[in-house]
Amino acid sequence: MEKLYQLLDGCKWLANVPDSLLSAVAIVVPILLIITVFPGIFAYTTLIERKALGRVQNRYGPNRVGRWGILQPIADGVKLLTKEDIVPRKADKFVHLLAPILAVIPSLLLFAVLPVGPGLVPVDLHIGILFVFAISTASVLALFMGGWASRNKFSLLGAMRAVAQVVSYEVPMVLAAVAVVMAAGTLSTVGIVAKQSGGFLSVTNWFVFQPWGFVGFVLFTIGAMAESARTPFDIPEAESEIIAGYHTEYSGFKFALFQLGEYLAAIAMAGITVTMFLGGYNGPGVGLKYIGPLIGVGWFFAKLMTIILVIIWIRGTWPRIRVDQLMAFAWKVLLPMSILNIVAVGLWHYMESKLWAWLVTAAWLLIWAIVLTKIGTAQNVERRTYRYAT
Amino acid sequence: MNAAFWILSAMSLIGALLAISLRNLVHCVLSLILFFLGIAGHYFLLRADFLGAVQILIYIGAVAVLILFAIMLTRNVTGTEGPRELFGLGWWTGLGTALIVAAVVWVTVDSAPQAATRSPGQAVSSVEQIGKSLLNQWVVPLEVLGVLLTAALIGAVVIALEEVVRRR
Amino acid sequence: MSITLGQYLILSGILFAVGLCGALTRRNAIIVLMGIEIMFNAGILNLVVFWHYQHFATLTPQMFAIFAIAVAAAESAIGLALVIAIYRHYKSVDVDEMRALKG
Amino acid sequence: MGLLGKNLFAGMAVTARNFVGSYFDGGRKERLVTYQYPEERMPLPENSRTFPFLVYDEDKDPVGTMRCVACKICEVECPPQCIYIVMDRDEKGKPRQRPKVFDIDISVCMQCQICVEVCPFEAIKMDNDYEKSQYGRFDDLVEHLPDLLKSNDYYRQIKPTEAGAVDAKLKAEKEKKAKKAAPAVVPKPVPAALAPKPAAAAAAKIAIPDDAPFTPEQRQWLSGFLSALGAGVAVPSKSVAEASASAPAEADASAAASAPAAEAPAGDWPWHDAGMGMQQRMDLVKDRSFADKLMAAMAQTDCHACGYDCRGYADAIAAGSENDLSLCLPGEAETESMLKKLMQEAGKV
Repeated sequence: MEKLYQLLDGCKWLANVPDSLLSAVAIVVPILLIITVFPGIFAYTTLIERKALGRVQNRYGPNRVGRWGILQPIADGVKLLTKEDIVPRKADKFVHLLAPILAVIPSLLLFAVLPVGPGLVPVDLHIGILFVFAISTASVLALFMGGWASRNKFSLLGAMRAVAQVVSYEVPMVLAAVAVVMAAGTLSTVGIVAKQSGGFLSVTNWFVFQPWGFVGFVLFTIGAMAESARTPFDIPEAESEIIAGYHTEYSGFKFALFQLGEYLAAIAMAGITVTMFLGGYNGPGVGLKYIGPLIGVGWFFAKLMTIILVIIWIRGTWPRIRVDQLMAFAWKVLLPMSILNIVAVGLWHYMESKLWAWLVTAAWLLIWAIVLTKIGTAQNVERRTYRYAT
Repeated sequence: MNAAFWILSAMSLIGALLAISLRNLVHCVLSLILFFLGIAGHYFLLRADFLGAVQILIYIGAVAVLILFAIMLTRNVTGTEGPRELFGLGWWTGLGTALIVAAVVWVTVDSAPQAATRSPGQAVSSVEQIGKSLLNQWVVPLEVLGVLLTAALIGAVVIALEEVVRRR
Repeated sequence: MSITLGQYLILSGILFAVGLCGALTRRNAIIVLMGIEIMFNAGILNLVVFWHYQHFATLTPQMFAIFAIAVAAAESAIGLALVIAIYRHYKSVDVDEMRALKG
Repeated sequence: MGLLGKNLFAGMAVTARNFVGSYFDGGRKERLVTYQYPEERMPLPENSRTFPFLVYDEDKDPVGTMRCVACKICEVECPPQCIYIVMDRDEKGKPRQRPKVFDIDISVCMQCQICVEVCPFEAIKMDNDYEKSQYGRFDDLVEHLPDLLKSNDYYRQIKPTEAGAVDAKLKAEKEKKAKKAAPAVVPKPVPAALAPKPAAAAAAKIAIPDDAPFTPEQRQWLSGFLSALGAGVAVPSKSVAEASASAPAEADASAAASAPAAEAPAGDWPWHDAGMGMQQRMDLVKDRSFADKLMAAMAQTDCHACGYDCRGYADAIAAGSENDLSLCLPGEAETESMLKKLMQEAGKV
């Protein structure tokens, strides 16, 4: 916003415009961009997801509305808008209404610190990453309120599962981000991306090519998927077990809001992963004179879409894991791994020759990875023995 | 600047008042969250961004959810209370003391010499400095805090699960 | 007329009073805990206000506030665990009924 | 514990191959299984069936060349009773061998094909057109005669083998009937509209072996059903089950060949013509035997609804072994009242 403000301030023919209006415009334009671009991406991610899942299962995705189903998101939107909004009689009216709104607000706030291109960041907080985690914990409340307000046992169960899952995957995610913050030296997202620029074709400096960076990337993506209840971790809305989890009793626009909130959180977390590990807008050609920033924006969205496609691909393949395995995996494998990852970053930071540092941290992490996966998953994945009520 | 102050203080005051007066427990927690948001807003207003983010992270993210879980585990799940047992036996004593405290605060603040307005100068509150000072001058309290938190963690678990273990 | 120190102090004073009133009058142990939380926050707000108006050059008030927040969070966790244990024993969270000290 | 290891990524490879394959495999049909419904249809197997339709032979006069003679067997046999037939009568009240009203309620019809099996005239066949949805639930879903009439070529087009067999059978019967009728006196010129209606297969009355464990009433129904099936070699030794089990078409051919009925040549009964009115027939038999009078009262369609052919039913009533006079369905009340009148005159009742 500051950059846009200076830009507006600088150009001459805007000189006589009062200063407060300029700053107002400098604030409103990024907000408008966030509100239009990212929900647009959300709409077309749902379409891409349905088509990709279809193709994986040997059938066409939606291709009735528009040329290749292009207008399907609009059709869904209109359908959800016109659907009747049923509120259960015993439901807690106020909280029932508030929950979807609270689901969307944090997701949209997350985009405030996402550096889309060089200098194109809505607001450059110097506590960027901390702000991201503070906001994403707030989305937990929306889940709970949704489940609680609809006064239905299944949705309450779904809400409890969702809250437990999100809270327990929050810890490894934060620690994985701590590793990046230690390496980058600053909490601000712009600083982190700046740290990853340079190098051959401005690619080699990405954190994901460091051993601790790769482990951090894997941990963070798993945490992000678990937090937005996607892929193997979609226990909260597991159709087979508890209908649709906490948004069972929602229909019409409130349901659309819940979906919007969930998907936007997933996209935002993918964006944060891109910023922290895949070098934000860095990519070959970012340094060019005039079209550099444009290419930067292109790189950012390209990486964002690849991560979203990988998440969809995983959704089409992997089975859903049980709740207790889910919890055990988080506390027994991810958490120790992320702490060890922080130790690895420390080692890497203080060793002079970067090659040696690379090798030592890689070895360190590899050993621990094998040890942990052996211990961590050994117990909890074997078949559960059912003791019938004696 | 002023408008933000008044809005945020109104928000936190309403949040606090509702938190202690509503009948439905869950609504109480929601207004408590509103109160925490108001306080976080104040921290941002006072240029203490790190504290604001920490406040949101810890209070709204963890403590509020903790209280919600506590409500789930103790009351009948609907969370509403009858009017009869809303206020305790000696509720008027509590109100009296609260009023006395408010009066004392009010008097002291008014009689004190008009405190300086916002003093100029660059506030020292960037995250980097906080991090450095935490691990330089404040490293001992930090470690003590770590020990305290783990003790609290284990203590809470032991207390809550005490009963279940013995019953089997 | 920017905000003066006094106005902030009055605000945190009132918040403290509200928290105290909640803690003292309400019967439900959880609301008492909430009252205590409100008092904690009022106190920490005071810290930050004094840092902002008088000691902005140093970091000690902020440090103090961070540690206070951490302790408050730990305290509320222990408090809620106690409430759950008492609930299991008394089958109610009503503060007036918790008279007997016998465990 | 294959799950958490290499197999996770093997699974990913499979889905990736599937995904890519669906685009670049030249879209081979077996890869993507969906039929885009309105544009492309799933090819139906030949003997798939939806709702019945009535077959007619020549396009120029569908109602005239309709095979159905309104003998109402299908109406009676239809389990959910969803067929309603009213016989067409010309101005003098003489029954014309065609339905005036033939309704099928396709919301009731359970597509069981029993009507096709019991129809002795191959008049009703099963269609495979499933796009019959309507807006109304009640009267829109009742198909009337014009909707039901479809040409034989359509039938041959949707069910080639079955239509071929039916055409062959009909041609065979026509030749047999023509061969038998040729030596006798040339039958009275039958109005062209009715001429091509093939007479019923003159299958003999099916004699059910005496030792078969049926009550008389069951025996009577069963023989009616069997003869309606057009099946059954009336050899007493072969058991009933085996007789009815053989396919109707094949058995029917053998039945036609070895029909032992000592049947008087058709020419000997000038009244045995469904086109004649009741009064006309009665004038012809005024001086004939009691059995002939009874036979003349029949509807002359040999449709076996009564369990016999017209001659057999008349002989049974005359011999007294059959005392139910209302079995002649095509004849309806007219035949029944005539039979009662004849019985009273003869003092048999």
